[in-house]
Amino acid sequence: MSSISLRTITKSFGDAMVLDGVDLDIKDGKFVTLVGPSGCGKSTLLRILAGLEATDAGTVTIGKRDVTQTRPSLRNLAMVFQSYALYPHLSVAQNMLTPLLMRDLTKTQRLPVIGPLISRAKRKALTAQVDAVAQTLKITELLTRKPGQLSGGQRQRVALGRAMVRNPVAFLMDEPLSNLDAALRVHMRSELTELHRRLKTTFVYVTHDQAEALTMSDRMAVMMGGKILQFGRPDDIYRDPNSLAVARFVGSPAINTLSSEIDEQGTLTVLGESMGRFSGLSQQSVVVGIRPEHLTLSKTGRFGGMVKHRENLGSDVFLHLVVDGHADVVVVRATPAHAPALAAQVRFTMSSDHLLIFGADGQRLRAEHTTSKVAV
Amino acid sequence: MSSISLRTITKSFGDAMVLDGVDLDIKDGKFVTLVGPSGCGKSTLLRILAGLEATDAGTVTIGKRDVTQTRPSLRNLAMVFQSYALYPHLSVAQNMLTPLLMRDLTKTQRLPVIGPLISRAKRKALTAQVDAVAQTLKITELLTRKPGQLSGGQRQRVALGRAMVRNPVAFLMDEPLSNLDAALRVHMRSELTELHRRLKTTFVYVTHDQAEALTMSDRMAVMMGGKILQFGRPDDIYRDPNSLAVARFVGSPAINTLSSEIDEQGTLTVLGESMGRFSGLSQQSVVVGIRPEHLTLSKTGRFGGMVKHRENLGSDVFLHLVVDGHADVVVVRATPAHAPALAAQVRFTMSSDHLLIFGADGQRLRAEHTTSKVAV
Amino acid sequence: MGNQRAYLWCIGPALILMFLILLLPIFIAAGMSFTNYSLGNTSADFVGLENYEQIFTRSTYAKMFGATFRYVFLVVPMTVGLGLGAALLINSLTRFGEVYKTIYFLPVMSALIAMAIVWEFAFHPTIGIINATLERGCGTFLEGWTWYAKGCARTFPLWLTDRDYAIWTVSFIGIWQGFGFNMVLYLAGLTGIPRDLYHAAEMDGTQSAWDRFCLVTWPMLGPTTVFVVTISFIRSFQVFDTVEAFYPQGGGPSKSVYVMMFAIYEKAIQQNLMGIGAAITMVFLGFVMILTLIQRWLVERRTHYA
Amino acid sequence: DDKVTIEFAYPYSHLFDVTYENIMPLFHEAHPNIDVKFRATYENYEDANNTILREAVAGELPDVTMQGLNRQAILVDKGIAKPLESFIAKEADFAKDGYHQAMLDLGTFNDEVYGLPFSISLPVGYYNMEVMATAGITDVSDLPKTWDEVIATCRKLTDAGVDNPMFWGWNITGNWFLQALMWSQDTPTVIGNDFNLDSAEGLKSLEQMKALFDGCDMQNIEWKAALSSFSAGEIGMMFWSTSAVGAVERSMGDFTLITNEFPGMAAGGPLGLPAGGNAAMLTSTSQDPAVLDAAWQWLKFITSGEGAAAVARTTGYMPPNQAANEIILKDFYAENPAKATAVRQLPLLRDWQAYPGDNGLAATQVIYDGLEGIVTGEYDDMAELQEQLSEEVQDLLD
Amino acid sequence: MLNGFSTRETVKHAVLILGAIIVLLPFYVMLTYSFKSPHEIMTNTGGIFGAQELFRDDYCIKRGNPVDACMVTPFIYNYVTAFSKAPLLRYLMNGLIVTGSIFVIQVVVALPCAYALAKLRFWGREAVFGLVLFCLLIPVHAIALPLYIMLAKLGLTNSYAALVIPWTISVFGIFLMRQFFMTVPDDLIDAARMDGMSEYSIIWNVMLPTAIPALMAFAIFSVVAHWNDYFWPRIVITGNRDLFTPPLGLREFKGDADGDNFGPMMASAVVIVMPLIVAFMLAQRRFIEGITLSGMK
Ligand SMILES: Nc1ncnc2c1ncn2[C@@H]1O[C@H](COP(=O)(O)OP(=O)(O)OP(=O)(O)O)[C@@H](O)[C@H]1O
Ligand SMILES: Nc1ncnc2c1ncn2[C@@H]1O[C@H](COP(=O)(O)OP(=O)(O)OP(=O)(O)O)[C@@H](O)[C@H]1O
Ligand SMILES: O=P(O)(O)OC[C@H](O)CO
Ligand SMILES: [Mg+2]
Ligand SMILES: [Mg+2]
Repeated sequence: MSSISLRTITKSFGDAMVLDGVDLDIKDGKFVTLVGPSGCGKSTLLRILAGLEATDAGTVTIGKRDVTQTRPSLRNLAMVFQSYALYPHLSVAQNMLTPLLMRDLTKTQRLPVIGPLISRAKRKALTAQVDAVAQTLKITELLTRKPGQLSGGQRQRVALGRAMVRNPVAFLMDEPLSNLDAALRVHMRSELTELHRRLKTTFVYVTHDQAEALTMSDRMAVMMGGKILQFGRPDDIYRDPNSLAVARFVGSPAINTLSSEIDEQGTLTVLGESMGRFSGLSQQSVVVGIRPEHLTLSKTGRFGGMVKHRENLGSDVFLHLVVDGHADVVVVRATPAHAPALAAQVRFTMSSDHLLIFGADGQRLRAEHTTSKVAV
Repeated sequence: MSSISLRTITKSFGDAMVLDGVDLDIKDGKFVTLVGPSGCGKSTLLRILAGLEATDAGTVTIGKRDVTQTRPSLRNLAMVFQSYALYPHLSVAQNMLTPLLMRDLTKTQRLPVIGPLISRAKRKALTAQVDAVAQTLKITELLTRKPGQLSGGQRQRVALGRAMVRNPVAFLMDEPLSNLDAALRVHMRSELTELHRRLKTTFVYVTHDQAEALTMSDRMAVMMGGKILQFGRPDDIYRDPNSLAVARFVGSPAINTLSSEIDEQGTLTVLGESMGRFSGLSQQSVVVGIRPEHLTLSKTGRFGGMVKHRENLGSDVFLHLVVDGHADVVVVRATPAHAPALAAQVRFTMSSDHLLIFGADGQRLRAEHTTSKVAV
Repeated sequence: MGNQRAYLWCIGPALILMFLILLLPIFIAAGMSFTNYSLGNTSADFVGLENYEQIFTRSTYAKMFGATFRYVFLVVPMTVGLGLGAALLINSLTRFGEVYKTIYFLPVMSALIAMAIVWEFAFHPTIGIINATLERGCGTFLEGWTWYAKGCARTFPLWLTDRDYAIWTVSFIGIWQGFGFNMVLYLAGLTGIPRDLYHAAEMDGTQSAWDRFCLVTWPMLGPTTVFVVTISFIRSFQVFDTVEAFYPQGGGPSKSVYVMMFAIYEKAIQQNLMGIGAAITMVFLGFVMILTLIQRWLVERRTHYA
Repeated sequence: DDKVTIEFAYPYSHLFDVTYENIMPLFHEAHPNIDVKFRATYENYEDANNTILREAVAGELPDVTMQGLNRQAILVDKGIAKPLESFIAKEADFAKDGYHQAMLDLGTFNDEVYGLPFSISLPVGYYNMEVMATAGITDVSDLPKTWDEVIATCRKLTDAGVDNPMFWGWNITGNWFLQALMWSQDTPTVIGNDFNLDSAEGLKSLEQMKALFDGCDMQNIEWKAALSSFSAGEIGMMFWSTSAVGAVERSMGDFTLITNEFPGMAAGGPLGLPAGGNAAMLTSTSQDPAVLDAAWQWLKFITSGEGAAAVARTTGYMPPNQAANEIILKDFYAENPAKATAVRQLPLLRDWQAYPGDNGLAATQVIYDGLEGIVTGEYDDMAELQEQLSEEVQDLLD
Repeated sequence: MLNGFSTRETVKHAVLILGAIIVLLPFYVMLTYSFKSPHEIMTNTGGIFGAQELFRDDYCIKRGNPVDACMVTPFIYNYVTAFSKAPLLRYLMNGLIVTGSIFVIQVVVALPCAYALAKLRFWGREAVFGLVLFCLLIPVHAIALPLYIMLAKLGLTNSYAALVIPWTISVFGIFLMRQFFMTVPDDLIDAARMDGMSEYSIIWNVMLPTAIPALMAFAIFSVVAHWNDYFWPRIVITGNRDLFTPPLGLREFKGDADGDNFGPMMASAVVIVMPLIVAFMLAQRRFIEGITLSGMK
């Protein structure tokens, strides 16, 4: 009913092409995040969806309706801005009331002094709606305050409230948490997830923080250079990225990437060790990606290295190893209790199940692992 | 030689006591971080050390010299600010030159027009020093730019450069990375560690980001409410906190805390299950802390719960479990491949080796675990 | 820490000058206003409230208040309104905004005394460009307007020396001269409004420019407006140059343009009567203070956000 | 090399700039070692007077200043002007220089000479004969002799389509024209410390003015604008000081200018008229005898001989110095009939009265404002105005 | 999408152009009159630049010169007369000296004070700031009288000092700069202290360069006010032309009632008004930026 669909959206600012034929289909009720490095066009895409920016080409469809030429106020979308964009001169209640007044009152009923007089009943009904939403968001006791008197998290909730009162087709959010401090961010993360679960309205959520994207969303779109590189479930994207760029962007610390070779037989050699045969791959140079948690310290590991740097995060230690006989550095996750000291010689294994193979163009080569030679 | 020592430093702003008799000894060449929640007095302590703020009581000693009354520029400390605080109207080279000019030139030699004329040779020597530092930091090609034309990371390096040219006794840094984006922050983290390793100068580093503190420092001081709660090696503090406050502050997601009981025999009961006897503890209510990575999913675990919320970070999944028969929620770390779905019933174990027991006053109760009843 | 006494050197000179140049004169004026001091006399007599009594009873001073208030209450709303209007229009332009901005600011930059002389030419009853232009309209449909017909029949008004027109003409010049200043302040204020707020308003369903103005622009310009209004009040209370240029003697036809600054000048400088001049000064100060206090109060009360 | 510089200031640049430009070369020839530095001109006599008063306080006085005849007294009272007696005493043949007693009297206070008159004026009528012709007046003898005739002429002119038939110089310096109407009835405006407007003559003067302004539908224009309008040929009759004849002749367009006697309240013409003009006063604060002597030389030069003659040549004023009048050839007034009118009126010459005390300037202004109210139509009831003015001015004079 | 329609834009331009015509009218009058001969002015002929036909300078003839020597081109005559009749160059020079010194002293006094109020902590700071806010209420014109008497008693009237002294303190400047300095991060100042700068050199070497936009705005406020000020010079300079500022220079022409001098008078008006207009055009971008940055209350 209120699915959203963007078709070949193109947008340039001057010479710079910011969006380059973006397609995106969002099913009704989903929580979709747009992630990507700064400047990749996330905000621009969201603003095009909202109608705040005109497209150069492409169409925006909401429900069955083509809204490409419709002005923002008629699209029935609600937006939560990074800066919250609350009206500083209005109280919280008035802030939340504004979209309702704009929608439901006539021009005369909105006139400064006489307006409130001639539309008492209507306003009362609307105020009741505001109260209901305020209750949901637990900001009832803030209703008379001005935004300036609120903390970051409270403002966040008011901004949400202002969006919620309207029962919009979808919520658009542009980095709504990035102004909050770390602890509050984690807290608001779960509140938003909870809210989405309750409202079941579509959320389109822009962030450059992958933790947010990974933990909150049903679907995640990774954008880079004005294109959507991959769109899918967050864990699928983490596990099964389509390209090196996506693999590198998602995950912290970043995935280890190793230049490797595939010979005529399809045998992959990583750091001098054969990792077995892969069907369907011809002889070529490839890049192999493997995440730190998939490298395991083991006395009998096939690979050896020297600990060059240790990052102890308490729960995990990330060891930066210089691989014996190679210039490559790999990051290995270890448990603090058993983590070797700086400059220690260690050995580690690499599970070929978790190897991600990328071609020279950075595209994922999806290959069947044929020899079931398990890593030692 | 250039150890730093702070003795009973006290400072109030108006009525608010910000530092309450802080003692801190920093050995020469160490990398010390001050962590703590916002407003706990970290910056104030650093500024007192720098001489930018006067103490109400207490002494600051650098080397053997009491510098409590010495002006900042004569303490030979260098400071790197969160905002970098580069002079916006001066080029990078001039920014780095300024502290040298101030230190080495007489007043007349610093006069606008004639100054440069009468101190050519001296200035040349100082410029050479700047060039050397610029080379170390790889910013030689930026020397003629203004700070406004630099990226965040580059500014960071210039700020460091300005500090380094002076060969200070110690570097003081107040959240120098907090203005950078996530990726750059991780990168600069290792650059700073590397720099410290090379220069072997004392670093005093303020941050509220525990990842920074844990990964970079030799010693870490956890501050709260104007006091240093614990000072020690980062992994010691993570593993072995002295108080509940420290335990809670360090680690993300935060440590699970469970109200528990110790009976007359010294037996600890957590979530209704006995965790064995602890010597030296009398009957009392305690708080037990256990980190998410020390709870393990296991079909045969003694504890059961229902998955209420999942946070999938790709490398790990954090499960928020409502413990069967209790209102408590515990967070358990699981591997994504084996993580149960939302609302699933799971069982988990708790290793009593990793239990941290805190008294009602929040102080750690260091107890010997006597019955070696291993968790099932 | 640094030099603990540094602040003394920083604020010392300013404080001393503030006292000598701004505060001391107020005390002197206050004292003098109770005397009949005449410059050049060695002494003066204490006359109590006589000077003030004159100010509030003599018809001349009634005219002074009349002229001042007429001027102020015409010029302030007009300069503020036109300044805001111009700023909004210019701000909404895609091109050439700079040109208008510069043109509208020209009068602010120009010495009012010089421009007053020019206006005097422009308003000159016979050779002035204004009446000359009006005369060209004679014989056209404009004559249907009785006022115009009358002008054609004999002469168009003596804009500057006709008792019924003088204050309005001078006010017009005040508006002409002052609105560009307010425009610039408003432009500065407008650039301070976050674009996000307009987008939020759009998302909230505002469709007309008027709604946007009511919901975002006007409230956000609150602090600017308070500042602009106060500055405009003070500036128009201080009008002098035009009056002196047009009416060096007497303050306009039947004293209809006898504004307070000119009265102070006439009494104290032209006639050396410092006592009464000081008394007018005190009344003047009183007005300005009250206005500014109202402004402060408004700022404190209404615009406590951001 | 021992050049002496003296500072000097005078009013009415439009009248006197030419005069001093003519005098300067002559003076330099006679006194090559004296430099005269001109200060900015005073706008009018009020400005001249008050500027001097303020400069006295600041210790910035010029060495010689030109003051309106009616404004000398206050400078004497305040001790700002220096008596000239000692300099006069040193002059061997002062009388021969042409200063005769009647003229010296104008600058004599407390039996001492303080001011040497420089230029003397009287009110006259200026007529644009081309305009007057439209009212059927072509000959000097047909020009109006009384104010009632003026009003009648105005009617004719208006009927003939003249927009501005007449300008009457009510706004001239020092309420000079009010005093002219008072003296016309042979009544002084000030008697001792009393303002004499509350007399029958006073009321008559006001009413005469009102009748004139109404009858001629006179526009309220600034006097400078009036002068230029008259010069441009737009005004038929202008009643003003003879002083402006030079300036009007210099700038007038293509028409015939005739000046004639000031009309009277009654058929016989005025019984008296106030003397206008200004006098040179020594205000130097210098202790240096060389400076003082130089100032005296300048003062003497401009008020006698060739210096004074330049006044007559360049302005409409009469030089108050016989020697100067002799220099001007007898036929000067025959050649310049417009400048002769005032000479004919000389027998009527009376005092231009000052309002005594600190409030003199203020009193002048109050009267000015009152007269303006008649022009602008603010006051209709002259008796009421008379009472109001008398009260207010008297208040200032007490 | 939010862009206006082009007819709307046209209407806006129409309104603004109409306004511009009214605003520019006197400037037009001033410029054309400064090009025209007296006759053209009186008869309103000659178009914008005047016909530039030679005309007879009567004044020159009165001085006894032959007629051929007194034929002048209006444009040249007007401007030459402007500069010769009144020593206009001298007045412009004075204007420069006076506005320059006023601005420099204001900055020298206000900047440290603004800095202390924004960035130093000391006992009584709030009180001092309160005093500044209070003084902001006092229009200097209103206290001109006692100031004048004070200067007169000191014998300082008719001097540059009289033109400059009353304006040496600009509370507005203090306020404006303080608001701006509040936005300068404390870190920058601390960094300078760590680098070994004294408070004094922080003000001039760090704060001053960062405050350039605000300073520009202040410069325009200050220079416009004092270059154009007529009231105060009119009071304290009584007659000594050597001290006249440009606006006073115009008085010299105002004394003329005969109309011959309209041209030169307009020419001097042009000369007096021009410098600021040119200066503003050069500085205008940063000017608006400056007031934007420094915020208003
Ligand atoms: N109005 C504009 N004019 C010109 N360029 C623009 C405009 N808006 C955005 N851009 C450019 O378009 C590119 C994409 O901008 P956008 O704001 O969509 O990035 P983003 O992905 O949201 O980045 P961030 O994470 O930093 O917010 C950027 O390079 C930006 O500089
Ligand atoms: N100049 C000051 N005047 C008054 N209070 C101050 C001042 N500086 C700091 N404080 C207060 O002192 C407390 C400690 O401040 P400090 O800046 O040292 O905290 P912090 O630990 O650095 O916090 P953050 O992580 O937010 O930087 C805070 O409550 C702060 O409000
Ligand atoms: O000198 P007076 O008295 O004739 O007056 C001079 C006139 O007012 C100037 O035109
Ligand atoms: Mg963005
Ligand atoms: Mg801090």
